[in-house]
Amino acid sequence: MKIALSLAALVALALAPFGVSDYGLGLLIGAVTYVTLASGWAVFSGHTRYVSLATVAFYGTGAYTVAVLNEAMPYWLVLIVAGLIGAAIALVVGLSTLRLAGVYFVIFTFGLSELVRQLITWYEVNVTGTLGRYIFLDVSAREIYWQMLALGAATIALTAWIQRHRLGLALRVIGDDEVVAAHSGIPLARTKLTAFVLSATILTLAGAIASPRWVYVEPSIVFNPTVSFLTVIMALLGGANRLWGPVLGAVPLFLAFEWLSARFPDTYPIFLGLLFILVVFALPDGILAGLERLKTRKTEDRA
Amino acid sequence: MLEVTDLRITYGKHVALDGASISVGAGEMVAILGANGAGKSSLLGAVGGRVRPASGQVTYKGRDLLRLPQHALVEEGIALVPEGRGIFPGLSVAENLDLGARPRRAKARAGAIREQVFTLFPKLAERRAQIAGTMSGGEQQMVAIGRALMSAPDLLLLDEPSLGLAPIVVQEVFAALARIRASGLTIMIVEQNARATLALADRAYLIEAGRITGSGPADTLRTDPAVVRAFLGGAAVAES
Amino acid sequence: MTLLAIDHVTKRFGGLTAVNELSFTLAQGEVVGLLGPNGSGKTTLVNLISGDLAADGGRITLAGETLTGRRPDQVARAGVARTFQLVRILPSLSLTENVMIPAVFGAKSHWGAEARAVARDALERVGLAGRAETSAGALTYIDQKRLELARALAAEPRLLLLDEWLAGLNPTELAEGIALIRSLSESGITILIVEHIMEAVRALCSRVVVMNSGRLIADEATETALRDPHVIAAYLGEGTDA
Amino acid sequence: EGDKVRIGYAVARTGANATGAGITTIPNYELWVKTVNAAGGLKMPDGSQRMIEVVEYDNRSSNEDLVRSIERLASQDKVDLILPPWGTGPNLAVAPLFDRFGYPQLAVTAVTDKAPDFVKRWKRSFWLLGGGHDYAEGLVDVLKAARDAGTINNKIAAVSVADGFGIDLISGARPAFKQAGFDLVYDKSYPLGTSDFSAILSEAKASGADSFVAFSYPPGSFGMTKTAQSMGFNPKVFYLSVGGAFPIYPGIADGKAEGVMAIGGVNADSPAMQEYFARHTKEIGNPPDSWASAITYASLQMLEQAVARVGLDHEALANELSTGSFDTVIGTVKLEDNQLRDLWWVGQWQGGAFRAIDPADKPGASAPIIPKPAW
Amino acid sequence: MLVTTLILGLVLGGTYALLALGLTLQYGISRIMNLAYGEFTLVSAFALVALFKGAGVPPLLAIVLIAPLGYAVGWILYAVMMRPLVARAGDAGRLDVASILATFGLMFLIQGGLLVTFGADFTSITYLDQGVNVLGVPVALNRLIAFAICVVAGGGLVLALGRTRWGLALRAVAQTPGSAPLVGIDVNRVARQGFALGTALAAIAGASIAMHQTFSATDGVVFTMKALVIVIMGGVGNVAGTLIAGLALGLVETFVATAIDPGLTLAATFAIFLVVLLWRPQGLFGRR
Ligand SMILES: Nc1ncnc2c1ncn2[C@@H]1O[C@H](COP(=O)(O)OP(=O)(O)OP(=O)(O)O)[C@@H](O)[C@H]1O
Ligand SMILES: Nc1ncnc2c1ncn2[C@@H]1O[C@H](COP(=O)(O)OP(=O)(O)OP(=O)(O)O)[C@@H](O)[C@H]1O
Ligand SMILES: CC(C)C[C@H](N)C(=O)O
Ligand SMILES: [Mg+2]
Ligand SMILES: [Mg+2]
Repeated sequence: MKIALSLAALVALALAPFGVSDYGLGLLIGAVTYVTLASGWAVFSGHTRYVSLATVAFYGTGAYTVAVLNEAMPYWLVLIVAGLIGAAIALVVGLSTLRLAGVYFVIFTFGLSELVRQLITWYEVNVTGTLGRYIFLDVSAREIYWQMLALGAATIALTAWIQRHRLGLALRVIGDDEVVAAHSGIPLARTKLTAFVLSATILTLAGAIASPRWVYVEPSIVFNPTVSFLTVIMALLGGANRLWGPVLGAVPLFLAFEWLSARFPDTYPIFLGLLFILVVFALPDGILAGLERLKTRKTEDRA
Repeated sequence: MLEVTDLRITYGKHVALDGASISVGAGEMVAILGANGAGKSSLLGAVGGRVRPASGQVTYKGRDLLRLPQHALVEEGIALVPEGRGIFPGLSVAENLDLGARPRRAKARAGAIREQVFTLFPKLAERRAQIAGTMSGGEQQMVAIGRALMSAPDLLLLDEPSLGLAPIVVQEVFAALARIRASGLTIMIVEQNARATLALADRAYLIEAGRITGSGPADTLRTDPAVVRAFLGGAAVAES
Repeated sequence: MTLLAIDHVTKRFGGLTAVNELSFTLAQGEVVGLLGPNGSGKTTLVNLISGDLAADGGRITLAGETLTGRRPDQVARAGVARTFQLVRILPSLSLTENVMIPAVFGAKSHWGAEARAVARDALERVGLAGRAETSAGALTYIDQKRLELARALAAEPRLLLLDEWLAGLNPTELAEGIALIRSLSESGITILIVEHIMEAVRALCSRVVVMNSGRLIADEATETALRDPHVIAAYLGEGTDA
Repeated sequence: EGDKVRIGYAVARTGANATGAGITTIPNYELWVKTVNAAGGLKMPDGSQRMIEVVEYDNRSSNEDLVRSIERLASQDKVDLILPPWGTGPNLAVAPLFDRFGYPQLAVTAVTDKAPDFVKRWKRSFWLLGGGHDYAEGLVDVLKAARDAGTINNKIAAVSVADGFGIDLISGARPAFKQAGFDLVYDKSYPLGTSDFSAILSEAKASGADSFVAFSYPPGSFGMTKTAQSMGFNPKVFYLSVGGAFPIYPGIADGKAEGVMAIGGVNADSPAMQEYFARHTKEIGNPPDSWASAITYASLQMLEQAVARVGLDHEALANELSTGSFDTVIGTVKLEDNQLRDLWWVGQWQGGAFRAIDPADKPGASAPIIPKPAW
Repeated sequence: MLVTTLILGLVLGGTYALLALGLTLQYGISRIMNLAYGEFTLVSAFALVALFKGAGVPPLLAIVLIAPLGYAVGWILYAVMMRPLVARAGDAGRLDVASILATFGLMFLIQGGLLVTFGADFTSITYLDQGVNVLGVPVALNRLIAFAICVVAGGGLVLALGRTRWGLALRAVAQTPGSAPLVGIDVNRVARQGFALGTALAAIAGASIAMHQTFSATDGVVFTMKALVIVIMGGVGNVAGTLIAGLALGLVETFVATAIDPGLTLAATFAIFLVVLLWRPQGLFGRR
């Protein structure tokens, strides 16, 4: 039943570009991109509670790969290569962060994104001698949307599968108590790495898919840390450890951003900040948990 | 000196303590006995300010304790050694003890009390500079008890103080409790080592499933067949 | 047949040698007590066996297989389960889920209904079957200890390490606990018990190993050890309550 | 309703680009709209006038948001005209959209050597601020003249900010310096976001160069000025890029801006320019910067005049912008191959005003002051 | 040259360390992961400029006025906004999440307010800009002042935390807030003090930044992240660690800028940071 509903929604979403303006399509792309990012992020961070700020390192790497390779090979091949690069980086990063916990991990991943950005900048400046790169690809907004939608749907399906699978249980236990996890026979390193690489590959692909929309790419544009922050915030706001949590965080927040900034171009950060604080206070465990609480209260009232 | 009336403690829907009333006189040592989950720790926690009761009253020297926040009770002269010890694992042993001596009345006497604690637990003197969290389980229990003593309390609340201590240390702790009592300290103790406890205590309360089901002088209870069966473990210790 | 062999194992923390050239063995099916004053190195040894700590010297083997140098999860899958001196449960998960974990990830790796069945069995053995679906955080300290034991059992271990698992039980409960451990032993599990309650040690262990300051000071039959003047002086004290 | 002209833009109000946009772009857009509306509105070919109504979004300095905002302006709000965002990257990012929706794009605040290619790719795009090479070569002209006159030595110390802009300039400058026979004794880039320049400047000072050249952004330009002052670094030529021509610069230099060179410049003596400065100061509260501000304003005047001639039809407008000539605050403008080539490359603070000094043969050029007076 | 590098590096490091001191208190003691930290410093920087340009108050005097104001603001903010979060959070992980989310909103709120009030322009003042000769190296006086403030504030804090009863109580709360009431410590009060003191330090840092650096209303995130990197590198809640990490970063940046390539300064900053964490996952002086 739930699966059927999800599939129906997916079909409806896939058909949506035929009924909306270019702007509508832009909105859809934006929303789906953030849903993908937040859900992809949660594949690793949702249960393990390792808050990663490396999102943009992968997202940007995806975009950069396209920028570097788009004239050298066919688009689909570029996407595959991007995914592989993302996975490879994630493996190295994952291996090096295994000993880090809590806020140390958070800031490490932030530092890592910045390091990547600085090194690419330095490389381009000193070796290639140019900084900006162009992506003149003939990918229409619709195609970008469908690709992103497919990636987003695949991410959610993957999450659902993981939750029902040993990997999901292992991640949850790791999130609760790593010592217990280890003594129960869970291989910590392998489990964390698997999830991290999966998550990173999704994030990298998202960057690769989105990049043709930007045309001009340079490190300060594609490695913009705001993306990492927004992703975390959206996932946490919705409820990072639930299947639909990231969706419920990403879509409203994205729309709120959009609406407020259009409505109050000068003062919207103030409203947004207030709204945000309000939500945090009103819905302590995220939007999804809030909704569920509301639902149980209703059923209890009826009973 | 301490009056607990009609105390009710709930955790969500679960009722841990249901209308318990006890009283402890000045200088008395009172033991609380009961099975696991009976509500002993909840009762002690409520007196020590750790647990907020749903209803009831706790008065100490005529003051309503429930109106005070937990941290204020230390100034009132109440020290709690909770279940799970509640030490500062990141600080050194010496710092843990110093923190115990925060109340005004303890500051002046801190040096002398520290000596007493070190006599009781020589290990602590030896390991003053060690980070408390890296001590063994029993050693940490010593830190917890030592720290409570450092506050020069007039009411000492002990939740299973002998837990995890080697037999030789348990004997020392009980011997020390006997000495401390002699100096007029009031003690409320939850302990599974009922035999040793009753040997020392003046009175005891029995608590079952959240209710007080019996009480009396320790001497009487020690020979009460029902108590022996439930708390002193009749059969298992045949040789005594 | 020797199941566990501790062979000249040493562990240092800075200047402190917590375990010092320690050697003893455990035969298959044996229940042995590990005694010693506070801070003598018992928990450290348990941590060394279970892979939480890496030894600075010596070797630990389980049925001939070397454990030293292995990670905790590898040791767990090799058939060693443990409880912790300070209980470690997952408060946000239900009892069943808590106990399922080693059933899923342990040596046998069950899944789905099978894992649940293993979990239910284990809960039943410790007497918690009735509360299988409550969340572990709501249990009392003692019940949490039970839960921890159930979790260890669900791993279907060959060797069980109990670190003061009986501490804090009242006499009635203690009797129950002893019976429970005995039943485990009867089902063939080898058990190493760290305990300060002599009553329990007497009831369960035919043999004890006694440590002091990281060294072995006795490895003999329980009754002999408990009368050993060294053991009395270092550990039991004169007014032995045992 | 049909009697208003709806003009939209999506410029950075927040984020990294907010500062640049807040100084150069937004004030001019606002000033222009205000001026036009105060005069009764935009003139149409039929002589009627229509008031301007603005639709504005914040692109949050993110190209993703920027792209979406432009789509919104074009497909949702269906505005009559769209004004471009601030910065090279953002202008490139929206170029395909302007092209697809057919809007003319008057890319002002974009410095790129690739403009000729872009013009071919996007027929309705116009590039008005030149390329990195132009500015670099202009600077070389100035330095060469001074060296040949014996005023400065042959050594140059150059630093560049590590982003597209800085790199474009330094990579244009290197060959130009070399060709002119200069010795580039110090040549380093520094990352965007650098806030401490003590180390860089003490190296530059130690290099013995008479000319210090910084291809920098405002925070760097300001930081280097202050650091140079506090460490007593007094090169004979002190050249900065973005920020050097900002109205706040003399204040930052503690009133000692005299002789500092920077990118851009205006003909400070032209009455049109003086009137523009006065109006900007009055309406916005502070004077414009002396480089891209005037050009931004000029681009709007071009648009205004083109509309008056051919109306709002995008194709006709693009055509007119491409071929017509316009009367603006920077003088008469006529684009060559959709690019504005008649620009000032180097300016210098002289007597409290930032004056253009290169091309030296362009009418209105002032003579450079070299060596710069000590701080 | 080496002396130059050393002195310039230390002075730069001092400004970094000063920036991070407040954050280490707010996160280390009060457990609030304050993403709006940089905005706090900015508000103070703008306040200093406004006082200086608007009312002619000399910046050094302005700092003396701003610091207690910062304390008061921090105090109120903790009581009104953070306290409820702490009360409902239970464990540290959940408090991290709650405070990240809440202060993220606060960050927008303050940034928006600054943009509306001060616009997006670069702001800067000229004050005590002259070079002072330190062992033959010219250093701007205002930076030297920032360095001095850092040494005084940082050193004072190290002493106060390490040697006084008040400091011991603060550390106790920092490490195990759950146990603190057992020894009569009012956790709420101590956490509020820590947060307010952190805000006061943020205000001092912001004011000193205004004296020596150009800034704009959108710079907050940069400050926050720089401070965070330093705090983490030093070990959460460890003031001495923060000081050392800040100085180390300053030295590394200056060394890389002079000896290798200024283009790699930020890369070096992050590389050093990552290497330190790989070597010591709990920061230089952090405890696990
Ligand atoms: N934090 C809590 N949340 C929910 N239930 C709790 C909590 N603490 C205690 N309880 C419940 O309250 C009851 C009484 O607990 P309490 O800890 O007071 O018992 P106790 O007599 O001290 O037992 P023990 O001997 O096991 O320490 C138990 O049933 C327990 O499950
Ligand atoms: N991480 C550590 N760092 C420093 N010292 C440690 C560490 N872990 C344990 N120790 C010390 O090693 C010694 C042995 O500790 P261990 O926990 O093994 O004792 P134990 O025999 O289990 O004692 P108990 O019966 O009290 O639980 C103790 O003195 C303890 O303080
Ligand atoms: C106007 C210029 C300062 C814009 C700059 N070239 C940029 O890259 O954004
Ligand atoms: Mg209890
Ligand atoms: Mg132990």
